[in-house]
Formats: sequence, C-alpha cells, structure tokens
Amino acid sequence: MTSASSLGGVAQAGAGPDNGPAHEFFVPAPHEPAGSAPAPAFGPVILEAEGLVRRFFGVTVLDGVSLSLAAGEVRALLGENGAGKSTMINLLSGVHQPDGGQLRLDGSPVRFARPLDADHAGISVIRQELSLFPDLSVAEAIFAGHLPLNRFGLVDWPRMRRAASAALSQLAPDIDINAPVASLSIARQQMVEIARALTRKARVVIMDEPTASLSPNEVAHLGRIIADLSREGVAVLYVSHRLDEIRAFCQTYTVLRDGKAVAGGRVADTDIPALIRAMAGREIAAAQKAPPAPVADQGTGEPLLQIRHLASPQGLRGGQRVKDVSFALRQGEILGLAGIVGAGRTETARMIFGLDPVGQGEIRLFGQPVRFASPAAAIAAGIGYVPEDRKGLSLLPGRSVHENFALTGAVPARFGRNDRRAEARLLAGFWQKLGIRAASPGAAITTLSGGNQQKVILARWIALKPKLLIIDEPTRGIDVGAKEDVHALIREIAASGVAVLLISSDLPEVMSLSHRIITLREGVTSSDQPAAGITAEALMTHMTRHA
Amino acid sequence: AEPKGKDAEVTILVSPLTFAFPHFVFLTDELKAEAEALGGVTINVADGQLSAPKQIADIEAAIVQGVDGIILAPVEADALAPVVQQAIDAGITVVTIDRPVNGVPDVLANVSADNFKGAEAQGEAVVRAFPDGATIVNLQGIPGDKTANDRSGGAHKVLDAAGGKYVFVAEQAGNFSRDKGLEVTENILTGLAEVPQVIIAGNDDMALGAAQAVEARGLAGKVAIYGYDGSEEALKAVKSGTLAATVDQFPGLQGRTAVKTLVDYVREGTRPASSEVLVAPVAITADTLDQAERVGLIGE
Amino acid sequence: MSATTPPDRARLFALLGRLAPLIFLLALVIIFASLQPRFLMPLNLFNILRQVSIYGIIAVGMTFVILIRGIDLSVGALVAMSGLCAAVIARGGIEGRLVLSADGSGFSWQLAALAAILAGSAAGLLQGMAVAWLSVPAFVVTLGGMTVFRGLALSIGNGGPISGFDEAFGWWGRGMIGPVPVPVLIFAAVAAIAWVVLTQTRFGRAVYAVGSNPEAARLSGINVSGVTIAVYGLIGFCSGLGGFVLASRLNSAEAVAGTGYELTAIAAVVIGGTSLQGGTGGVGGTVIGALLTGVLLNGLVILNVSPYTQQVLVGLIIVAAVAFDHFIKRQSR
Amino acid sequence: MSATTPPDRARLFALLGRLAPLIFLLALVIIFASLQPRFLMPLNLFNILRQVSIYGIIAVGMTFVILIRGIDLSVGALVAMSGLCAAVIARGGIEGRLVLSADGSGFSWQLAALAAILAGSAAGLLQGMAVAWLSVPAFVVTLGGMTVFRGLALSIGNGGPISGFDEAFGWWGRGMIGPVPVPVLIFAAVAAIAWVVLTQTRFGRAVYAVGSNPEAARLSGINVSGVTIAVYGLIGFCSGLGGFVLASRLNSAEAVAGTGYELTAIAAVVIGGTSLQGGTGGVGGTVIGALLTGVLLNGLVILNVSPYTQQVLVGLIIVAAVAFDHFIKRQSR
Ligand SMILES: Nc1ncnc2c1ncn2[C@@H]1O[C@H](COP(=O)(O)OP(=O)(O)OP(=O)(O)O)[C@@H](O)[C@H]1O
Ligand SMILES: Nc1ncnc2c1ncn2[C@@H]1O[C@H](COP(=O)(O)OP(=O)(O)OP(=O)(O)O)[C@@H](O)[C@H]1O
Ligand SMILES: [Mg+2]
Ligand SMILES: [Mg+2]
Repeated sequence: MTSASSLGGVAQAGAGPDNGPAHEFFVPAPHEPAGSAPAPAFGPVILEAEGLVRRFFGVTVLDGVSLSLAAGEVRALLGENGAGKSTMINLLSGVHQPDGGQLRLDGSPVRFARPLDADHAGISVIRQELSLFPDLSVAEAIFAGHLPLNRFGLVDWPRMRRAASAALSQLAPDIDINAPVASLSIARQQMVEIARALTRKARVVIMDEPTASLSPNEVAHLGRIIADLSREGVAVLYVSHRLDEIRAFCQTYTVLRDGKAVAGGRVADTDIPALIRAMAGREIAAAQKAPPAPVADQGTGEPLLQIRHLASPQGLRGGQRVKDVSFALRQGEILGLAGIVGAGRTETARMIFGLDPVGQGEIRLFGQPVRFASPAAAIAAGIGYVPEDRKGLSLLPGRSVHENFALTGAVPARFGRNDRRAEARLLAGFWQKLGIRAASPGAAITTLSGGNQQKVILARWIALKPKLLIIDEPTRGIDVGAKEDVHALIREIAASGVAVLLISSDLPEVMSLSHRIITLREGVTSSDQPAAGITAEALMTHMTRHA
Repeated sequence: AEPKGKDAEVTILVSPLTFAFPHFVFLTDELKAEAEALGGVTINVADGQLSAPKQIADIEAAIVQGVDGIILAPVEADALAPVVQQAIDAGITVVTIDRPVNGVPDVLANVSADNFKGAEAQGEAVVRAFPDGATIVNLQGIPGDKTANDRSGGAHKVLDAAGGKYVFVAEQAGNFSRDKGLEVTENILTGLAEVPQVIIAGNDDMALGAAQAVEARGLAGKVAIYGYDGSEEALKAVKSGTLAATVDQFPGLQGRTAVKTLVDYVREGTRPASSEVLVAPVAITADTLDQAERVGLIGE
Repeated sequence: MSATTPPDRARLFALLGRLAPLIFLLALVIIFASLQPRFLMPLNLFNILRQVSIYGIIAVGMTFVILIRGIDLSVGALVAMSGLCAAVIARGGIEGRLVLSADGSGFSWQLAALAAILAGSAAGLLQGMAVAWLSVPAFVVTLGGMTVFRGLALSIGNGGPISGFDEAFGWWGRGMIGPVPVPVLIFAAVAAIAWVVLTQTRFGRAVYAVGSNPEAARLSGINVSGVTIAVYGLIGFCSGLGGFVLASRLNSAEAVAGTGYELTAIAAVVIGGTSLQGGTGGVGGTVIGALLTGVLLNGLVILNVSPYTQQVLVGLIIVAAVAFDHFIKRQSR
Repeated sequence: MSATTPPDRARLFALLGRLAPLIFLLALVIIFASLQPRFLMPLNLFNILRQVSIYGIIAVGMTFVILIRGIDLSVGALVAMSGLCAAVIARGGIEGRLVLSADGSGFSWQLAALAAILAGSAAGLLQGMAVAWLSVPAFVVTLGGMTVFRGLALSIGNGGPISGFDEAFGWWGRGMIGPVPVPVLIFAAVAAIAWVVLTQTRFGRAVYAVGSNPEAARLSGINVSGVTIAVYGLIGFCSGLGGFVLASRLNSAEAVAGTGYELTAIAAVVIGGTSLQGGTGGVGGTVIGALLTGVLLNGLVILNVSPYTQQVLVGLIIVAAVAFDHFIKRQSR
C-alpha cells in the first residue's frame, strides 16, 4: 500500500472513536482536502504577509515572501530544511521583525514588536522547538501567561485544571495534568504544546512541525482538531515534512525554496511528486521505495544484541513504562521498533544504552550479559544512541557545528591534542553526503535549521563507527530530500555490518527501512516479524488493539 | 548582685571585635592566662566579626547561658548599649575593653586605651620627628570601621592642629591587611611626584606592607613609617629601623586588668577605684622599645 | 491507561521532598536542646527569631530573585545605605555637613522609614533595569551594586555611624507586642504576603514561568523584562525595610552594617529548597532556611564552641542541610 | 545557496565580540594615562602586573569552573589556608604550639610550596566531589567551604600571622627575572598552560561540552562527574599556588589574607567575556579581565581618588565593561 493512502485516511479516523478497530485508520484518502465538509469557501482574509524579507548576518534568509490566511483556510507551508519556514513563522508571530515587507491584519498594516503583540492579535503558535516550562505542572504550562482569575483577582486553580483536562481530553487523556512537564516524553510535550495553542481561542493557529514525533493515531486526532478549527473559521498555517499529512489536512499550500515562495495554490490541484519537485527544484527519487539491503548473517550465529523480558523499575511518576520487551538484533540488520506514543520505545533504548536503570530482564551483547552503568560504558562496548530529544540531549548550544560533531571523539587525539584537521576532513565527508546547509563548520549549531541540526547529530554518531546504533526518530523534522539521504546512509551503515535499532513514529519509514519489525504496546512486545510483506494495518493492530 | 564568695566558680564571656586582628588575639590570650592564674575562672570566647548584630546575638546567648560576667570590646558604642543593659539587668557583671559603650552607667568598668588617643600619640611622634613639617601618606583601615576612623581621626587632629606644614599627600584604605597595604603603597608611590617623608598606618600589618613597598622602591630609610598596635613583628621592625614607631595600647594589660577587675567584683564585691581604667597608649620608637608590652617576645 | 501517575503516592513523596529542610531543622533543634536544655528557654527562642528576622526579610525578597534565576549580592550594602538614609532623616541632617529641618531637629519615624524603603527600592529597580535591558548578568550588576552602594553609604555617613533616634523609631527594632519582638512580626507579615503573591497571583506565577524557561515565557506573552525589574525592585524594598529595622534595632546606622547579609540570605533561600536554576521553590522553605541558620549560629554559641570551630561547623552543616534536601528529592523521583 | 552566511563576515563580527574587553581595557588605560602621565611609567605597569598576578592565577582556575556553569566562593579562604600551610612548613612549626623539624629550623621552599598546593588541591577536590556526587549546588558547597577553610586557617595561625621566611622562599613573590617580577611569570605560565588545555585537548573540549549541555555531554560518553571534580581540583591547585606566592610576596601568611579574592576573580572572568551560563568564553578573556581590574584599582589610587568614591567608580566601571561586551556581542547577531 502507498504511504499516501496510509496517512491520507488519517483525517477520516477523526470520525471514529479514539482507538477504535484498526481498519478505520486505513480507508484510502478521498482526494479533496479532508476535514472541510462543505467545499472550501473561505471567510475574509485575517492575516496577510507581503514581500517579507529577513536577513541574518546580512544573509537573506527570507526574500520577499507573501502569503495570506483566510478564515477557515488550512494552508500548508512547505520547503526543505533551511528553506525559511520557521523564520517566516517567527516573523508572523513577532519573535523576529522583518527587514522588509509588511504584515496586514484584517486588511490594515500591523507591526508585531514582541510575541505578546501577535498574541493579542489572536495568533497562537506551536513552535518547532518545544518551548514549555519543565518545572511547571502540565496544567499551568498550558495556561502560562494567561492564567484564569477568580473574582478576587487571584489565580483560579480549579478552573484552570478543569480547562486543562478538557484541552487534553481529545489528544492525550492519559497525561497527568499535575505532573511536571519535564517528566513527559517529547511526544507528550508536543501534545501539551498543541493543547496550549488551542486553549488560546486564537483566530490564527500556526503549527511548525507539530507531528514530528507523533505516531499515526495522534496524528489522526490532530487531523480532526484541525478540521474542527477550520470549520469554526480559524485560519491555520501548517508546516510539516510529511506530505501525506499535507494532502489530508490542508486546502492550500505555499512552497518556499531558499527563502523565496516558488509555488502555491490548491492542494487538490497538485500531487506529491509535484510538491517535492517544487521544494527541491529537482527530481527526487520517489519516497521510500528502495528495498532493504540483505542482511549479512541472516538467522545464523549469535545475535549481536539479545533482549529478554526487559522491564523498567517501578517508578513513582507514570508507573512502570517498560514491562516485558524481548527481541534479538543481528549484525547488519535493521530492526524497526514501532509503537504509539508512550509505548516504551525510548525507555527501552535508554535502558540498553545505560541512561536509565534496568528493572528486570537481561541484555546480551555478543552473547555476554551486560548492564551499562553509564553511556560511556555503552559507547565503549560499541553502542551508539541518537536520542529523540535533539534540543535537550544532543545539541551543545553556543558551540560550533564542528565541536558538536566532534563531541563523541570519533577521531582519536594525537599526542593528547585534538586532531582538528582529521575531524574537519571527516565532517566534510558527511557535510557533502547529507547535504548539510550551514554557514560553515565554525557556525554556531543553533543558527542551523532544525533539520540540519539533526543531520549534524546523526553524523556525530555514525562517525563513531558503532557496532550497534540505536536511532530514536532519525528523520524528525527532516525534509523529504534529506530523508532519502539519511535513509540511504542508514542502509549503508547496516550493509557495512552495523546493527541498527530503528525507533520511528513514521510507519512508512519503519516499513521501508527495516528487515524485521517489532511493535511495543504499553511496554510489552506485541509482535515480531520480518518486514517483507507486512502491512501498516497489521502493524497498527499490534500497536493499539488490546489482545 | 551578692558577692559569690572567694574562689567561687566564675564563668565569663569574652567578646572582642574580631579575631582577625592580632591585637585582640593577644589580648584574649593574656586575659585567659590571667584567668588561669586566678583559678576557678571559665572563659568562653565569641568572635565579634566586626558585626554589631553578631555581637548582640552572642551576648544574648550568654545571658541565656547565665554567665557571671561579660568582657566585651563593643563593635558599635550605641548599638551594643541596649543588650549590655539587658545583661546587667539579668544580674551579669559587664566590663568593656578597648572602648566604652554609650550611656550604660552600670557597666562595672571600662578598661580602655582609646584608639583616638593612641592615634594622637602616633601623630605627636611624627611631630617630634619632623618638627618643621612633613609630607604624609595616610593608610586607613577598613572604610567605615570605627577603629579605622578613630585612628585616622586622632592622627589628623594632632597634625592638622600643628599647622599647614604637615601635608597629607595621599589617603587611601588599606583595609588593615598587609597585601592591600603593600599594593596601595606601591601605587601611591608611583602616583606621587616626589617621595613622601612619612607614612602613617592604621595598624602594623599595613605599616609592614608599606615598608616592603618602600624597600622594593629602594627608598628604605628615606621614608619614616609609623605603625599601630605594637605587635611582635612591628617591634622587631622598629628595632631594625624599618618602622619609625608603632603605638602600643597594651592589650595584654587591658585583658588582665579587665578579667581581674571583673572576678574581684563577682567574688568579693570590690569595685575598682574608678570605673574608667584608662591605659594610656604609647608611641614606641627605637629608644623607647623597653616600654613595649611584647618587647619580651622579640628577644635581644 | 497504565502510563498514568498514581497522584496520591507521587504527591506524598513530593510533600516529603518539600519537608526535608523542616526535618533537618527539627533534628538540629533536638540535638542542641539535648546538649544544652537552656537552648529551649522561650527567651532564647525569641532571641533566635529576632536575630533571623532582619536577614529573613531580605531572604524573602531573595527568594523571588533566585526563582527567576537571578541573584543579588548588593543587599548587604543596600541595608547599610538605606539604614543611613533613615538615620539622616530621623536626625534631621548630618552633623556639621547637612541640615534638613529648619530647627535642626529630626523628622518622624514615618519619614525615616519611607526614606529607607524608597532608597532601597530605587536602587533595586535600577539594578533590575541593568539586568533586564543591558542584559548584564545579575551576578555582575549586583556585584557592582554592592561596592557602589557601600561607597554611597560611606559618603553619606562620612564613614562614621549616625546614632540616637527617638523612642517611636526604636520601637520597630526593639519593641515588643506581648512576648513577641516587633521585627519578628514584620518578618512574618512580609513572608505571609510574599507567599500569597507567589502562589495565588499572576505575577507570582509569572515569576516561576520566567525562572523555569525565560524564552518560553517570552513566547507565551509574559513581559519578562517587566517581571525581572519588578523582582529586583522588590528585593530592594525588602533591603530598605531591613535597613530601617536594623537601624532601629541598633539605634544607630553605619556604612559597614549588613556586611555578608547577601550570603546569609542566599544560603537561607537555598537551604529552604529553592533551586538556583530557578523555577522551583518558595517562601515557606526560605523561612525554614532562615530559622535553620539562626538556630545554628545561636546553638553553637550556647554550647561554647570555639569561634574557629564554629566557622568550620557552620560551613559543614549548611552543606549537609542542602545535601540532605537534594537526597530526599532524588529519592522521590 | 543563499541561506548561508559569508563566513568572513560572521567571523569578523565574532572577532569583534571577542575583542570587546580588550577595547574597553585600552580605553581605560588611555583615560588614566591622560589624567596622570606617571601611570604609564614602566615601573607602574610592572606594579599592575605584579598586583594582578596572584588573583589572576586564581581567575584562570575560575575560568574552568565558570565554563562548566560552576562557581567557587572559597578561593579567598583557600589562599589564606594554603598560605598558612606553606608558612608552617617553612618555619618548621608554629611558635609554641607545634614543632615539626628536629632542630626546630624550617624546611625548604620546595616542601612549603608543595604543602600549599596539596592543601589547595585537596580542598578543591573535596568540594568537587560534593558538587558532583551529592549534587549540592556549587554556590552552596563553596559558600560552606569559604567559612570552613577560613575557620581552619584561623586555627592554624591561631588568628595571628606567621612571618619571616628565607630568601629562596621570598624569591617567588618578590624576585625578579630581568625587569619582570616572578609572580607575573608564574601567572603567564599558568595562563598559557590553561589556554592550551582548554583549546587543544580532549579535557578542554569536555569542559566546554559539560558547560554547554551536561545531559548531552553525559550521553556522548563524557564523564561529567569526573570533569567536574577535576575542575574544582584545578582551581584548588591555583588557589594553593596563589596562597604560596602571596605568602612569599608578603613574607608572611595570615588567616585574613585573600579576603574578597573570590569576587575579584569571578569579576575578572566575567569581564573577560566568559558566560556564567557556562559553555562559552576562555582564558584569553580572563587575562584581559584581570588586567582591567588591576588597571582600575591602580589608576584610581594613583589619581588619589577618595576611598569612598573609588568604591562607587569600581562598581560602575565593572558593570559598564560587561554591558559594553554584551552590547557588542548583541550587535554581531
Ligand atoms: N538566529 C539565526 N541566526 C542565523 N541564521 C539563522 C537563524 N535562524 C535561522 N537561520 C537560518 O535561516 C535559514 C532558514 O531557517 P529556518 O529555521 O527558517 O528553516 P526551516 O524552513 O524552518 O527548516 P526546517 O524544516 O529544518 O525547520 C537557515 O539557513 C538557518 O541557518
Ligand atoms: N503517561 C506518561 N506520563 C508522563 N510521562 C510519560 C508518560 N509516558 C511516557 N512518559 C515519559 O516519556 C519518556 C519516553 O516514554 P516512552 O518511551 O514510553 O515513549 P515512547 O514509547 O518513546 O514514545 P515517544 O518516544 O513517541 O514518546 C519516558 O522517559 C517518560 O518519562
Ligand atoms: Mg523549522
Ligand atoms: Mg520516544
């Protein structure tokens, strides 16, 4: 089945119950924009950008971009990594000010000097980089800056809690609104972020890659929410690298390339290959078709990694997240690890890598039982781990791309001194292979676009030449073109004998990359089978359906 | 309070300004020695740390403990008055050393060598050595500290009175510390067009620091340096001519007198002849070395 | 679904985490009391309360500052400066240098208090602006402020103390209401108000938000600069009030007053469980922290521990207290 | 491809950002020189260098600490304590309380120096362990350490100074090589080594990583606790060395020595452009920062500014220096 239909149907799922029977997720997509029952006769234009220009270090990042958002319109903003999408959003929401062009609100020119101004204008944003309050409770984080007051002018806690649960009820009813945000997974934080934007009763909702780490049924919920917004006459600007979502959720689109708007129109009048061509300005091998390379020693000999009945310790918050996980991973094999948010994938990876304590169960590496006390030990044993939380666990803010790349010490020091030249050479290789877009290896990592940061982090770990590489959400926030580069790279290292444990919420990715796929459901391995001939429906059943 | 009777056990809290000044370390040691000699006297010490609230807190604690007597060098004459009164009301005998508290008549005795008077002695020594005037550098202690102000003030009083021939070419804070004294002197010496004839310092530490700066500039002997406190090192320096003089406030004598006066009263109820036991500070020069209290320590 | 929290249990541990400083305080009290029964005399307990009240007031202000990831090293100097301002007003001028009142007599305590509080608040606001607008780290701004305000204090009193105020003035530092010293009541009032502000008002919650993630706070429409400036103004206010009470207590104000208060106040806040990373903690803990330091200093003197040893013990016990707090908190994860 | 930066231009801005402290320093020098030509006398310049060298050595260590988001308030106390350790060894004991050498004579300067450095390093390592293993904030650990080590220093010297060492001992603080004072050379050497370590070695890179994002550093296999402990051991080493040089310079060691060095050192580091958030900055800036403070203190005395006014000016200028640095850096964004 094609990835298009697999997610195109997602919008439909909106109609069905939260975790209804699996087949509901996979009704092929109707080819008109989803969610808008009556054909899109948009209301008046609310927000309008005309010829916006933005420069950094005098480099033009946005070059005269115009777009408009009408009531009830759901517009996709597309483009490769570094095309300027987030920057555009920063201009629309007062984070940065344009160096040229102008914004119009309800037809009259406006200037957003601070995010507060945009907020007052009824524009609310879901940021690409999570911007929540780790120490605050989920409920307060949702209302931060707009806490409800009681008649004494004091904070109305009960009302706030009620509203918070209501806001999360659709998306993630299981989140404890009193838990500190820091205790939530990236995916859950993303849902809180979404809930926060929705409680603002905004007229314009901007979403910058809201689904980057969501799995299909959360995406489905989001699809329904967007449909409701549009029906209520809210204008939505939607950024995503998952083109099937675009087709499912959006009615109109604008494509950015190198800071210029190069294409736009009605989603219904175009198709995915056309969109890809517009973004890349060149032909891209159609997504996710290449078959996985054969595994070196399929089935024979001792597996490189063997997990038996792995369980995390009983925690206080959120209880025990991993209950019984078993699987084997061979040299040169790519093992897909699928599951819905909260299934226990990240925690499994963290335990293997020595980041979290192991409860019960055993981990065998090359047949030897191991339990790593620290990541250092795991790395020494030849394991690498690309975490899903890029900002929190990967980036060194304020340091250069080069130093971020060299962090793991892939290149040994010579006479105690860092061998910068060799490091640079190595980096240059990845730079070219992954098509990293940045000023120079000396540029601060934080000035790179989200996707390009992800590429640098991947390079950091691959350069280390691990025997086992765990990758959590490898293409989070990476554009279609680059996604192909990354996939090719993953296949390549697997072919070179590296065992890859691939955690991804992007089912087509899992299916096209993996040799074997296991699914987790609430911390338990619910299936383990070869990828060949497996269907997304089957996977979804194992991920969700209660046995 | 009723006399406790001969050789009754006596507990005393001693609260000097701070143990950061050797002056008070020596005073306390001598005081303890005397108490040892008297016998049956327990000495508790608390560090005033140059902070009135700290000292008040210590005394309040002592009242709670129910000590028989308190010997203190008040950090601040007015601030300590209320708590001293409180102690006396609680039946505790109080003797002040080094300086009095304001407006508490019932203090048994004030055994003090007034810093201001001592500084006057320092100034007079300068006048004697330089009858027809001098250019003077003044190294003051911690800015705002009472001791620093008194010592700078006393010297000023004498030298300003002696007429315009005594010129203060530089006045800087050396914070009573040797490194700052050295550093500041180095800088002053470069700042001045011609070498000053005199350096007066608020304590011996700064004076000794200044002496090093002077020596480093190859000016040894060309600048007369006046210290204050009569510390062992300073006396050695006076003897060797590195310092022109230092001022001795006889801290040991103060300590011994204070404890003796207090114990006598607590045990036998005998009051001192006068409640003002003034120890006259003396400027010690090379030829009056033998008058110094700690001259014994420097040997021949 | 399974992955949810058993709230009651989690809350229990969270509670235990919050109580850690209190437990440590009680332990300390028990030890001192058993070694020296007089420690528990009401007189002594009130002494301790009076002794902590002044830097306690400042520590309450410091709680706000630390909650927004800030720090204020200038409070000690501010206490001295504002105390001298109050003194100058109360004396109606400065001997031989400045005469404010026609007949050379002093002004009422109200005016004196006002002067102290205004001086403190103004100084605080200025520092807040430097932090918020010049984006100079608070550590540097207030380190500078520390020397600047000491300098000013010195020039006001020309180095010397200004002493001798009327009864009404003195009441605020030395007076009693029943058995309770006035400064203690002031401290209690300040702490209570601060508690309400922090837990029940938008401003209070904004303080937490800014401390937890300034960037996110800005993005969610919180006026970060405004909050910052307000918070530094607030600790300025507390320092001014503290300066007035101290001057009244000592019946004298001098430029060297309040030396080291900054560190005592910060210690109290951190011992109370407020994190220097900002975003977590509160006034309740700070009150405990202040009491803990007070008990410590008083107890060691009561036990006649030698001054040198005292310093060593104080240092060790403070570290121990915070270590204990963090240990408990870690357990409750 | 448009969306990249012309490296040259970006680098130019970055460079300007790094140079800001230097520019400010030069401006200050020019002002002082024009007000008082004698300021530029070689003699005075060497004085300044000698005066900054001791807390300069400590500031170099402090750079490492601040780079990992730490802070060390105990250095002043450590200088005093280690200085006294050196003094005790050099004198072969403590008058009337302790005799170490058979014939009551002192030991060589080598042993004395070793004692100071060992004492400092040990103290530093202990604090590092408290920070890394008890997860007590560095501010608290070193605040405690500050009083603990002062207390120990006081008990070693019994409050008084220990003075009078032999020539060889004195050379390290007062000696000259050509026109250059020995302490300056020590400072230079320490700074140079630190620069190499920070910019050229794995350890240096780990220091930056830990300061920039401890979580990421740990996840990438860096031993964060190890780095932390090492860094505090390192500043302990610097403090010990500083204590030895200071004792040698003053030909005397006392418990009150080094008071306030912690703030001077931190100021030097921050003025030099190292961020208290950790992860960015370096030793080069710290050297500039140390010189800047030295020039400031020297210049104001040379101009015979009154002590009170001096304090005000020092505070203001320090804040101005950092504000200027941040301003320039912001421009280059
Ligand atoms: N603060 C900044 N300083 C310098 N350059 C920046 C800054 N922010 C963005 N850029 C540059 O602007 C370009 C566009 O960045 P932007 O984040 O808008 O891309 P994007 O379309 O959101 O990419 P992605 O899909 O990876 O999120 C990138 O080349 C990036 O390097
Ligand atoms: N219900 C929950 N409440 C609070 N925190 C949760 C919950 N579920 C997961 N988390 C947090 O998220 C982290 C990752 O959780 P988990 O591994 O279950 O997610 P996952 O299976 O990796 O799916 P995803 O990565 O998409 O979140 C865990 O460390 C845990 O702290
Ligand atoms: Mg983006
Ligand atoms: Mg995950």
